[in-house]
Formats: sequence, C-alpha cells, structure tokens
Amino acid sequence: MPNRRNTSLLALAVAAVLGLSGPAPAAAQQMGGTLNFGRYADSMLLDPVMNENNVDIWILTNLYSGLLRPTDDGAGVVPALAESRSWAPDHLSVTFTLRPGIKFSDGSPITAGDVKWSLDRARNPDNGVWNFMLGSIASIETEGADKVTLKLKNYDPTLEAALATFNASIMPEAAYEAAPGTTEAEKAQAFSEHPVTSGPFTLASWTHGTDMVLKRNPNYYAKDDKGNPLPYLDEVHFEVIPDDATRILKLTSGEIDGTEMVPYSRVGELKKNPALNMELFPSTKITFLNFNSRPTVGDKPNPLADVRVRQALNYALNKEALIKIVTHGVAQPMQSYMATTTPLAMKNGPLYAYDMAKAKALIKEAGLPAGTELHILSLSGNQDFMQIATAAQQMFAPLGIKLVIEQLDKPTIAARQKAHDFQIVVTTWTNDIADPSQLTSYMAYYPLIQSYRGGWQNKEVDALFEESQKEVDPARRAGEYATIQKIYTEAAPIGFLYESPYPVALSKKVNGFVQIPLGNNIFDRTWIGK
Amino acid sequence: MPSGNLVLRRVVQLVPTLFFALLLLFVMVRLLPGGPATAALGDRGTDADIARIEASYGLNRSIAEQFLSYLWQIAHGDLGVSYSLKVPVTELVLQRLPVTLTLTACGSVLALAIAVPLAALAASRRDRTTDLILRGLFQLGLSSPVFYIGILLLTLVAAKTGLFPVGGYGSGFLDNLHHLVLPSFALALNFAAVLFRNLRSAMIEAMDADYVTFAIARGLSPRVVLFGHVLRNALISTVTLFGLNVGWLIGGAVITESVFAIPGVGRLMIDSIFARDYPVIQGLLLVLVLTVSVVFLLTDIVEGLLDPRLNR
Amino acid sequence: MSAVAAIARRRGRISLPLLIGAGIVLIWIVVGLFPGLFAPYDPDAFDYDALLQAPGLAHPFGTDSFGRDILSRVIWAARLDIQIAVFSTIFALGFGTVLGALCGFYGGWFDAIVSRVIDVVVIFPFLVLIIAIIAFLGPGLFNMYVALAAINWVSYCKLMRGEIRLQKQLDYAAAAQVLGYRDLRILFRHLVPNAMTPIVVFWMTDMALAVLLGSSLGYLGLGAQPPEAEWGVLIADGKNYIETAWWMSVWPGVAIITLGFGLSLLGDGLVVYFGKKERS
Amino acid sequence: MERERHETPPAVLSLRDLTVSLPGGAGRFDIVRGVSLDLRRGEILGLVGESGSGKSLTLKAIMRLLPGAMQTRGSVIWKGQDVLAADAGTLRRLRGAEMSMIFQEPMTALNPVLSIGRQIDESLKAHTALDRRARHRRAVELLDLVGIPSAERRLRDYPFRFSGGMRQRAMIAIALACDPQLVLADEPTTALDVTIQDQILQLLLRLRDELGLSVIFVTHDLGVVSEICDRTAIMYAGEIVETGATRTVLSAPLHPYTQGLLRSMPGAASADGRLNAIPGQPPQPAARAPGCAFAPRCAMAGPACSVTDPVLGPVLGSVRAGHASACLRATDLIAEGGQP
Amino acid sequence: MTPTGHPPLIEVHGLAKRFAVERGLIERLAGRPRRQAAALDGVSLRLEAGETLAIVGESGCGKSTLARCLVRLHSADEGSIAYLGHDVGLMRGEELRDYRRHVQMIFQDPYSSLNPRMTVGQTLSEAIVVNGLRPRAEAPARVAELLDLVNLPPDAATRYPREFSGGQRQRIGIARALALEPSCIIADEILSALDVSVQAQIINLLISLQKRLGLSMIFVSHDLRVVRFLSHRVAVMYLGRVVEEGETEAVFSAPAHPYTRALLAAAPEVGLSRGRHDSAMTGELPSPMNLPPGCVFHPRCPLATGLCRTEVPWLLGTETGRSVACHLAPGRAPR
Repeated sequence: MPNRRNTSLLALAVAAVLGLSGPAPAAAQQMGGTLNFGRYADSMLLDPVMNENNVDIWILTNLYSGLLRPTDDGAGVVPALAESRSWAPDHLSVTFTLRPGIKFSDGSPITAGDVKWSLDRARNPDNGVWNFMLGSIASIETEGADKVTLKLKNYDPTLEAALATFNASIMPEAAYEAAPGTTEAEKAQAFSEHPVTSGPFTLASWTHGTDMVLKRNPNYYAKDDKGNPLPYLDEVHFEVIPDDATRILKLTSGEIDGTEMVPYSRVGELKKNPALNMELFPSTKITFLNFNSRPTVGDKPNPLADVRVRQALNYALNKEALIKIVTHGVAQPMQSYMATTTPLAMKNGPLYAYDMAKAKALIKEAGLPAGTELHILSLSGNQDFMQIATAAQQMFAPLGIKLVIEQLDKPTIAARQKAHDFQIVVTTWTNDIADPSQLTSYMAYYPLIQSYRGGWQNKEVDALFEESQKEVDPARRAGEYATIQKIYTEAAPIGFLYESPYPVALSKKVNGFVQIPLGNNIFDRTWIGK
Repeated sequence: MPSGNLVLRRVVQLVPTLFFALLLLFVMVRLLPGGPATAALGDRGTDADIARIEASYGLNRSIAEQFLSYLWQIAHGDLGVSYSLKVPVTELVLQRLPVTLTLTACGSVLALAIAVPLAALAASRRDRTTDLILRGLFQLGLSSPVFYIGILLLTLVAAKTGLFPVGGYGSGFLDNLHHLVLPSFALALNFAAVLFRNLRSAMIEAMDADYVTFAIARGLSPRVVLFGHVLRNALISTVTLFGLNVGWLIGGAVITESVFAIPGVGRLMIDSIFARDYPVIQGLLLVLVLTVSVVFLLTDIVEGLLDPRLNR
Repeated sequence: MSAVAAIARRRGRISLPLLIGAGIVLIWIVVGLFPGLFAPYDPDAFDYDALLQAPGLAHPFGTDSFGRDILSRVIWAARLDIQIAVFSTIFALGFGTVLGALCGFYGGWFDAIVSRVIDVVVIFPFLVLIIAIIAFLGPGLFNMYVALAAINWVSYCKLMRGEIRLQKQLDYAAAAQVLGYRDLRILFRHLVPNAMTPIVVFWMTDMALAVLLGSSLGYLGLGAQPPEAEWGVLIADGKNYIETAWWMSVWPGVAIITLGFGLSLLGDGLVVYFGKKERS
Repeated sequence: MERERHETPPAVLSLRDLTVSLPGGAGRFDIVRGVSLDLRRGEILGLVGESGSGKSLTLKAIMRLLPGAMQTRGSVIWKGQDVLAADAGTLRRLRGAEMSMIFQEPMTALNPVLSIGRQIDESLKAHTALDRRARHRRAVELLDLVGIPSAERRLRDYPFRFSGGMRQRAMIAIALACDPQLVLADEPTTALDVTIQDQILQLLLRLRDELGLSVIFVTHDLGVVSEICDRTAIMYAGEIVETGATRTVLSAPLHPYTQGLLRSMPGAASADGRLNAIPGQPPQPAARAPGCAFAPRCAMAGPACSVTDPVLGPVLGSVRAGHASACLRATDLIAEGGQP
Repeated sequence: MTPTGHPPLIEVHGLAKRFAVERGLIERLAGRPRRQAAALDGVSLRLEAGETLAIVGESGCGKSTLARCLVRLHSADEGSIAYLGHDVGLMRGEELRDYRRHVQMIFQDPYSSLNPRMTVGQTLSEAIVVNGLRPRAEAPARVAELLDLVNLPPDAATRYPREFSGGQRQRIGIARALALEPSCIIADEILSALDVSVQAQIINLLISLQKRLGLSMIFVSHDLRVVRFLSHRVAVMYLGRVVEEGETEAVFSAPAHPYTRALLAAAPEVGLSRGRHDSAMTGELPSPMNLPPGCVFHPRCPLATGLCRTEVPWLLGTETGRSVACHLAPGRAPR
C-alpha cells in the first residue's frame, strides 16, 4: 500500500541518518584532511541534467543534494533537502516542505523557487537524456519559500526514487541563469566548471582528464549523529588513472588513499595487504550476454531466434566457473534479470544451473547443425569481458557452436546494436534509481529500445510493465514484477551470468566511505584517521 | 646559415599537405562506426536521444558542409569544443601538448645521452668485444616493446624501490620531471638503439674518411679529431634520422603515456577516438601534424647549420 | 646446417650475427609452422584446477588465469606473430617497391603526385595514424595488416625511389638504354635487382618492428583477437597479474624480444653479407 | 732540370726496410716489402707505381696513418728520430708541424662541413701559440701563398664552394699551415685537368724553392714525375724495383718493369702501330710466388728469376751514381743500352 | 656535305644541350627565369666511315654530354645528328633501336657500367637475344666468340663482373658493345680509370678490333698522348664548343687555337723536364651557367683582344682542312 498519510518525515530522517552512519566507529571521526582517490576515468560534464555518464553521476551526488536521497542499501529513499512530504489523497500531487535555513555553497538560501526551477529544468524533454525519469510530473507549484507541490499526470510509483537521483538535484536558479552562454548546453557547460552547489562539496579545481579537487561545502545541510557538520573532509582530490595496474601500484605505494574499479583478479591479493581495506560494496551491477532474438541478423538466419537455443546457451554457461575465473569468486550467479539489490528482484536461487546434458538436448531439439558460428562482441580493452567471451567460447564448444569474438570499441558496439547487427554482446548494467522500472524498461519492455536492442518482445510483459508504472498498490506492483521476471527468465533473451560488487580498495586510515548499490561514491561521511 | 629559401619552401609546401591531411582526417573520423552520441550513451541510448545530441553538434549536415564550416572555424583560430569533455579543444591541447612534448623531449635527450657516447665508444672499438657487446645490447633494446619495458619498469623499479612515482605526471616542473624519468627511459630505449646503430656506422664511416686521416695527419689532438671531425660529421645523419623518427617517437609516447598514466595528447587521442570526439581528434591531429612539421623544419635548419653543403 | 655454415664462413661472407640471427628466426619459423609438435598442451584448454600456477614440472612456464599452459600459448602465438611479421610488411614491400621503382625511374608528374601523397602520410605521427585507421576499420589482425600496408608502403617507396634514382645514374643503366632495351626491362631486370639490397635489409628491420607494433596493438586490444594467442595479447592478459603471476607476461615478452633480436641481427648480417659480396 | 749540387746533403728522412703487412687467410702477408729510401732537404722524390703497388701505403706508413689491422715494421728515421717508435705525443707534434700530407681528392680530404679558415685555424691552434688575430693573419697569408685570390673572403667559404684546383690549393695551404719541412703528396694532381695540374705542379715547385720543403710525390704518371721530381723510385708489387735520378731512370731504365711502363706509353709505339703493352696482371699480394714479383710478366725472365728474390742495389757497370735496380738481369739491360 | 656526295656516317650540326638548374622557391616566386647551364653550344662535327675522331678537352667541356647525345641518352635542345643522312633526333621505336644497334657506346667506369648481378654471359647474351641478332639457343656460341674477340678466356661467361680486374671489365664492356655488331663505337673516356700498362692493352685491342671489323670510332678523352696516338682527326672542345678541329697530327704539331696550345703545353711529357715555368694557362673554368660574352676562352687567353670579349668567333675552316674558332687564327683577317 502506498503511503496515504501526511507524514512528518523528520523523525524518520533522524533515524535514517543514525542508521546511515552505521555502527559507531571505535575512534572518533577526525575532521579535516584531504583524501586522494584514484579514478578509472574522468568526469565529462558535471551538470545533473545534461550529463550522460556514470563518471559524472558518481561525482554529482557529492556536489548536489535533491529533495530526497537513496539509502545506503540503494533500496529506499530518505529525506535530504526536504523535511517532509505529503501525498494528496488522489495520489496525483505531492507537496514537499524544505528544511529551514538551508543554503547553497555561496550562502544564498535554497528556496522553493530553486526547487521548482531545478525540477522543471530536469523534466524538460529538450534537456539531457534523463528527463523521462520525471516524466509523470504535469506541473510544479510553489507556496511560500519552503513548499513545493508536484502535480502528476498519473500516479507514479517510482517518483520518490526518481527524486532521489542525480538529475533531480537542486541547483541555484539565480547563479545558473547568470552563467554565460545562450543555449542550455552552453550554460550548463559554463556553470559546471564553476558550480554553486547544494551537496557536501564544491568544485575547487578541475583539469579535464587529469585531476579534480572537491572542497568542503560549509553550508551543507547534513550533520552527523553527534551534531558535527558534514562533510568531515576538507578536500577530495581525484586523480584519473585509467590503467588498473598503475592505479593499484599508486595505492600500494601510498600515493593515493583509495581507488575504485579494482580488477577482480587483484582483490585477493589486496585483501591480504595489511595496509589496505579491500571493500566489496554490494551493487546493482549485473553482467550478462545480451542476445539478439530477431529471426535474422543481416540477411542470415539467426539461431538465437529459437528460444531453445537461448536456453541451451544458458545451461551451457558454467556460472560458477565463470565467477571463479573472471571475478575470482567475488560475484554470485544472477537470480533474475535484476540484481538482488534492486527492489522487487526475485531471489529464488540461481537461474539455469549448469547442465550440459540439458543444453545438448535443447540444441538437438532445435536442430542446430554442428559448427554453427555465433559472433560475440566484446568491448576492447575490457579484460573481464574478454575473459567472459573466451570462457563462453570454451563452454559453447561442446554444443558444436563456434563462438567468434569481435573486440570493438564502445561506439562501434552501440552503433551495431542500434543497427541490430549483432548476435551476442557482453553487457553490464547498473541501476541509476532505486526501483526496478528503469532496468525493466530497457531490458524487458520492447517499445523503449526493443528490449536492449535484442528485439525480444512479449506483449504480456509490455502490458504488465505499463500497468506497473501507474500502480498505486505496492503489493500488486510486486506481483506484476514477479510475472515479468518469470516470463523473462523462461524466454531467456539474455545469457544470465552474475551480479558483482563494487571493488573499492582503501587505505586503512580511510573510514566511513561507502559506494551504494547505485554506484554513488559517498564522501560526506568519510574521514581520515591517524 | 640555412637560407630563408628552404624555410619558406617548407612552409609553403606545408599548406596543401595540411589541407589534404585535414580532409583525409575529417572524412575518416566521420566514417567511423557510431558517433559521439552513441559513444557517450553507449547501448543505453534511445534513438531520439542520439538524434537530438548529434543534431546539437551539427552532425546532421552533409560532410562537405561540416568540413567547410570547420575550415572557416580553424581559419579563425578556433578548434571547436570537445564533445565529451565539453571544453574548448584549444584549451585541451595547450594543457596536454606540453606534457607530450616534454616526454618526447626527455626521451630524445635521454636517448641521445645514451646513444652518443656509447656509439662513439663502440665505433672506436670497432669489431672488438666492447663493440660486439654494445651492439648486442642495443639490438635487444631495439627489439623490446615500449609497453613491455614500461610495465617492467613500473613493477620492478617504481613499485619495488619507491625511487620514482608509479605513473602520473605530478605538479610543478621538478615533480613533472621526476614523474617522467621512467617513462622517458622506456621511450628512449628503442630510439637510443636506432640512434646508436646509425651513429655508430656514421662514425665509422667518418673515421674511414680522408678528412679524418687528414686531420690526424695534421697532428690535431684526438679530442679535436673526435669532436670536431668525426662526431661533427656523423651527427648530421643523426639529425636527419631524428627528424625522420619524430613521428615514431610521438607514437611511442602514446603507448608510454597509456602505460604510465601520463595525461598527454597520446591518451587524449585514444580516448577521443573511442569517444568519437571529432573536434578533439581533428584538433589534436592538426596540432601533432604541425608539431611534426615544425620538427621537420627545425631538423632542416639544424642540418643546414651543421652541413653548409645543403644551403648552396 | 653446421656443415653449410662452415663452408659459408670459410668463404668469408657469412658473419656471426647473420648466423645467430638466421638461427633464431629459423627456430621461431619452425616452431610457428608446427606448434603442435612443440606445445605440450592444448593452448586453449582450461584447467580450473590449475589456475595461475607458477612455473614447475607440469607447466614449465606456468599457467594463466584460465589454467592454460603458458608455454603452449607462447608456442602457438609464434605462428601468429610470424604471420604478423610477414603479412604486415609484405604488401607494403610489394606495392611500395614497385611504386617507388616507377617513381624513381620515370620521375615527372607521376613522381610529383606520389611524393605529395608521401608528404601527407609521413607528416602524421605513425602510430597515431595506425590507431586511427584501426579504429576506423575495427580491431583485428586483418585490419591491422590493412592499416600497416596503407601507411608503411611509404617507407619502401621512398627507399626504392632513392635507390633507383641512384642506380639510374650508373653507367650500366645507360648501357642498357644504349643496348636498346625497353624501359620495363631496364627497370625490373637491371635496376631493381641492384636496388633490392637496402630494401631487403630494411625489410628485416621492418619485420622486427612489425612484431613490436603487432604486439603493441595486441596489447591495446586493437590487434590480434583472442582466443588466438598472440604475444602482445598474452602480455596484456598478464598485465594485471604482474605482481602475483609474473610468468604470464614475462615469457611472451621474452619471445617478442628474441624474435625481434633475431630479425634485426639477420638484417645487420645481411648488410655485411651484401656489402662483402659487392666489395669483393 | 735536375738541380745541380756540389755536395750531397745528408738525408732528412730515411726509410729502412719499411714493411707493411695485413692479416690474411694464412698468417700475414706483406703489401709493402722492405722499402728503403732517403730523402734530402729540398728534394722532390717521385714514388711511382700502378694501383696496388703500395706507394700510398708507404706514404701513410711514414706518418703512421695506417689502420690498426696493418702492421708496420722497419724504421722511419726523421731527423734522427724513429717515427715508428715515437709515442703518441711526439707523433702529434711531428704530424702537421714537421711533416704534412696532401691527398689526391681534396673534396674528400677537406672536412666538407668546416670552412677553410676553420680548418687552417685548428692546425695553427694545435701547433702554435698564436692568438686568434695572429692565426687569422697567418691563414690569410697562407691562402695568398698558394695563390687563392681574395683570401680574406675565401677563408669563410666551405670546400664545396671551391673549384677543383682551388680546393687543392686550399688543402696545400692547410697542410703548410705550421711550416712543415716534409710534405708527403699522395697523387695530388691525378684528379685534376692538365691545365690545372700544371698550375699545381708549378705551385709545388715554387713552394719547395721558397720554403725548402722536402717532398715525396706519389704518382702513377711518369710525365708528372719527369716534370717535377729530382729523384724517382719505381714501385711494383710492394717493392721498390728501381731508384735513381729522375732523368737517369726515365732515359736509361735498369729494370724491365720501368722499361715496360715507358714503352707502353703512347708516343712510343712500335713499328706496327701498336703499343708495347706489358702482358698479364700484377700479382695479388696474398698470392705471391717466390722470386722476382715481375718475373711472370717479364720477357727477359730467366730460370733464376722465379727462384731468387732480387735485391735493390747499384747495378754493376752503371755509371750513374745513386741508380739502383732490383733486377737479376740489370747488367744485361745496360748492355742493351738501357733504352726504354 | 662531303665531296664524294655520300652522306657521312655521323654528322652533327649546331648541337646544343642545356641542363636546367634548380631554382629556389623565392626565385620562382619572383618570376626569375629558369637558369640553365649550357653543356653544348652549337657543336658541329663529322665522322666518316672507318675513321677515328677524337674529342678532347678538360672536364666540363661537354665532351661526355656530346657522346651521350650521340647515342640518344640525352636529347639535344637544338641542332641535329644525322646517321647516314637520317635525323637521329626524329627516330622512334624500331628505327631508334636499329640506330642503337649501329652506334654503340663504351663507358668510362668499368665498375659501374656492368650490371653486378648478371654474369658476363648473361649480360652479353641479353644484348644479343633482345636485339634479335641470334636465337636464344645460339647465344652461348656467340658469347664465346665475343669473349675470344676481346681476349677473355671462355670461362669468363659464367663469372660475375666483380671477379674481374678493371682492364678485364673494360674488355667486357667492349664485348657488350660489339655484341650488337655496330658500325660505330663511341668510347667515352674508357681509359681514364685504368693503369698505364692496362691502358696500353686496351688501346691495342681497340686498334686490332677497328682493323678486323672496320669500325668507326668517336674517342672521347682528356689524355692528349692517347688521342694523338689513336685518332685520325681530333676536335678540341672548350666550354661546350668545338674550338679547333682537324687532322690529328696537324693539330698537335701546329695548334691554331690558343686553348689547344695551352692544353698541349700543360701536358707533362716524359723526358721533357721543363723545370719551373709559368703555367701555360692561368685562371679556372668559368661557370657554365654564366658564360662569358664573346669568345668563351677570352678570360684565360693570353692573347685576347677587345674583339674577343664581344664577338663570338665562328668555327671556320682554313685552307689546310682545319677548322678553328678564334678571331686571331692565322688566315683570319681581324675585323
């Protein structure tokens, strides 16, 4: 059941903040200091609305706050700039009340006007690629300096989750409009180089492709459980080091304090390093083989159009072995097309347990001739993908299938997927929003991008998804999702592989860092000990 | 002194060369599969998003139209704005090019510092043990891939001894140089081997030349004979070789940068190709091509200074 | 072999470097042609029970993250790397020398146009251009050959053009003309064979460079595509394990260096060989 | 005109048994064999031979300019000092300052990338204590001496700017920079046209007279020898086969080889309108048979010639002092009148 | 025209050849005219059948250029070459090949004039077979004949040029020229790289060949002694022009042009020790790009008058059958 009462969120918020802080650390949090963090790639555009990439998103959450924020387990939301919200009885409008006295980093107050302006900008269909997330909003009204009401076209069960994502960040209208530039893109560009922020940090300096320095925002609203102002750190210094080995060398030699995207092959070794904390944060990251289910690819018939072939491939994939080889045992087999950290995901155990006999039988049944060639696209330079492709090649061989690997760069793969010119692509996915809808719209729902460009279509799934998007009753929504997942699993439009954690290696002196399942790096409660 | 004629001719020749290079480049990058929008959005981009972004870059126009407006743009000294990094290409280039040039320069200087004295030593001990050992060692150096040497240096020298930083570029001039020691060495090794081979045979040739016999017959000291005659003349071919290899050297710098995580144009180049960041690819290649041309010109001038025969 | 070598040495033409170089290259060619005879294991066979094993009795060079035998992979990779050495140079060699010969012989507007094209190509940083072309064509060995051919013919063309222009000055070329031979006979029967020495020597060096380049591109993921073992790819595979499993990347590196070493020794030896032959 | 002298001054340079050998297939073989010569002050000695006869090597051996692989034995006494035994420092003092060398091809013997002035200057710097201005003055003086017009300007020029004759003059100027007393000239006019050759020969004669130079002049042209040399030594296969006053040697040769050379010159044609060519080829140094090296080509060779090594020495019955031949049958030649 | 009415074997008339000198870009932009170096300037000559004509002169006088023009290695800019009355400059294809068969050349450098990668036999039989003189099967016999003709052993056919001495290589060059059974041989400085004793052997060979085969010969050389010995007539060249031409003995014993005189005076002679004397000729060759006006020899001529500095002297015949290009030549009235 949706929450129909007008709820004061304040009490909840306090509890949440306490909870978020986790078990109280033995040592007292240390204020100040600089954290040096090695990134695998640099951000491109630090605008919540106009950005297109994770590399932006994961920094943006440290620069801006929204009305709400995701919980550390990525499954729910808690208030951020908003103090309380109340849904109208018809579920077609919701009113937020802002915390009192909150300010942007330049000291100007955060007003309801800023909120309306920010959300209007974020849902403008001409702006960026994320506007659909706020697509259910019909209009926004303000009342006084601290009340904002969102009027909806229809009830949207994902709205609160959407308001906790990066593109619903609250930005200062006046400062933004003062930025130079005539088009939205130019303004966003100019402002993002010298932003005025509402999150824990501001941008102190940024050399594109090299390094970026975030500085503490003294006006950040949040406080820790002892009432100390957050964040603890004075500065976060990001250094861009694309080469995995180099990044790790820099960490072990103490040149940096932490790094993300540690290759799984190094996890075991780093775990043994007494100077380091090798963290594996639960994530929504799933890795799978995206199948093209269309009857033909190019002019040739496509064996993958046959559900039995897709199923056979799934049975032939030895997930345990893959997890051992590729992730060195840190991942777990998929139980749905969603990671188990995604709300409403099925958790009934691994799908398509390795069974070569079954796989062979299905292939025989499908009448696939021995020596059939299938092509798999793998992102060049991605070791994990390459290992998966190589392993798949071995695993499909007993079925008489010759898997040809093509290593391509990202735009080429994307272009070929768009042109439906592929059979199998090694793919990963991470949720941006604490809700199954985004992922489902991409993977299972045909109309958006033909089920991840794979061309698989099931009318029932499409109908169920559309229904779920307006479903007021959480239990019924859960039911709809259960059906979708069941149908999807049986049709096997993908090769189910594994879900894997975010491997982050940190120096032992770094405390309180968390990467939530949506990928956001949370630095506002990070502190440096000793 | 080199005649102004040579310089002028080089510069005039450069214009059509640059034009065709640019045209080739412009068409080529646009024929790459996928565009900047697919590069940015990857497999998650919807058709509408992709079309909207490409239109915002003006990529919905014909290639000819795009090329003309690009030419117009460069004529005004504007290299455009990066699609992916969203900053002016000029700014990027000014930021990255000095890094690559410093690396290339350090590599060259190091290569010369290694190759010249050892080539002199080997040439003077022609076909004796010292010469054979040196030739063997440099032959090995010539056959060692830059990336492999880089990895070995990183893990064996930087990580184990802690004397040098593990990749990156640092801040401040001295820190930069400190960061560049190992990369320069990795880059220099191949080049030093090429220089050594060339210089050794050029010196042997000079040693056998009549003018050196004449110099010895005039009772000049061995030092004057070596530096004033043998090396002086042998270096001309080294300068030529240097000019010819600058393109290679920059290529080596690209790989070195990617191994050592140095934020130079090399890495930017690879990133930009993968991001289909047309303005950056074009701008960078334009600048690199200009750099190579300038080096060609400089080597021509230095050759002219070293060898007056070229200026007749 | 040794008897032939002894005779050849006695004739004073074959130097030690030539012999060693030819020996190394020959060994690699034999290994590359018949990898099955030398490799103890199937190079692609996984062994989940022997992941990342250090060199030992069962696996002299150790195993990789899939439990594959490194020695067998290095041996099978020889086939590919020798193929790279030959295929990435042979087209440039053929096209470049013929074009260079024609340019050097006829000169004129044709030569002028080719020279301008060469100007455009050489002004690009070599590797950057290769990477751009491969990005355009897509990664893979075949495309790498195409990219190398598209650029590398320039070196051969320049070299041949210069050589032919030199040879053309010599009296035997004039003699051939006076004897009433047709242009193509003069060019290909008389001038080209005499201009081939530096070309062949350069070819050896170029093959050594091609192995380096091929492995560099393999390392960057632009060259050979797995599962085909290629030394550069093997090094890239092992890069992440350099501190835990050094054997994964060290052996293929040694292989690259030995083949390159052999080829360039061979090139140097040929200089001496041809040089002596011409002097005597 | 042979120079008249009342008494024979002592030799300034004496070669005794100078032998140059090279390592080869089986041990070493000699390419210059037991050359002994005396050179007096102010004398021009012609050293004549065909290519490969060892004349240039002899010259280089005197100044110790041969590559390390070549071994030199015997002695080269310059003013009482054995050059072959001299240490490096002494050698450097001798070279350039006391003895100097001129090469056949000035284009290759002059460093192409250094100006003429610079090349004179470095010689002066190496051997004199003159300051910059004095060295410059001396350089101008030298170019004047060798007859290069507008010397001041030409000093800055590079060798390629000079014509062949001027280049040869420039090289002579460089060689003479530090007033050497001995000049070793290695075919200095072979590459030149006859009119220019004539100029250079006249220059050498003038310099000899003005500076009192002693010159060893290597050439293959008997005409040139006849023109400028006081004495002549004929070399064949690494040995001196005949030596004596130029006029004597050329008008009454006492060695069949010298005779053959003179006869094979056009202008000495036989009755049938053909030249009297010497048959065959000179021997390869590595494949020398015992006996006289010329025997296989010699019309007069007797059985003894292919067994006994002839020794260079005065010929019994020859009236000319200082005329020596290395022929077993030299006396027979006198009988024939020694006519070429 | 010869008195007999027969066209001469080769007649050269007013031949001129200029080589372009590269202009710098600045010069080109400034629109300065193309600079040229004159190698030949109005050369006229005649060669009768069976005759040896020597072309003599110092380096840079154009004698080699003339030789190369005669076999069409260069094409002349002006003037004509006629072979038995046919204009060689207009010959194409088969006609030109036919001409080359009749007029062959021997080159100066015995080291570079043979293809080092072909055996002597290959070199000779190629010349024979390509020109269709013998079927391929008969070529070896003809090769043996040719080798015998130039006094080389029969086993020479299987060997490479590098295995021969300079003199032997020059014999191979002669054999190659003879392979085409020519009526005329152009010998371009063929002795200058050889030792005196070998020169004599080659000269003897030429003389005997000429006798046996009835060859005509144009003998280009700088060696006055050889020229005097070998040729019937001689043409003396200076800076691209013929300055004197006539019967060899007449020219040598009574040179009419001051340059010829200077040349003869400068040549060293055995047994003619002149001691120190003033050089017969002072100064150096002017640049061919910038020829002096009037008589090209006037800057070096001890006798030059005002006329010589302005007027080009024509090559005019004298009653003794000699042609001289000098205003001061005997029998010419000074204008």
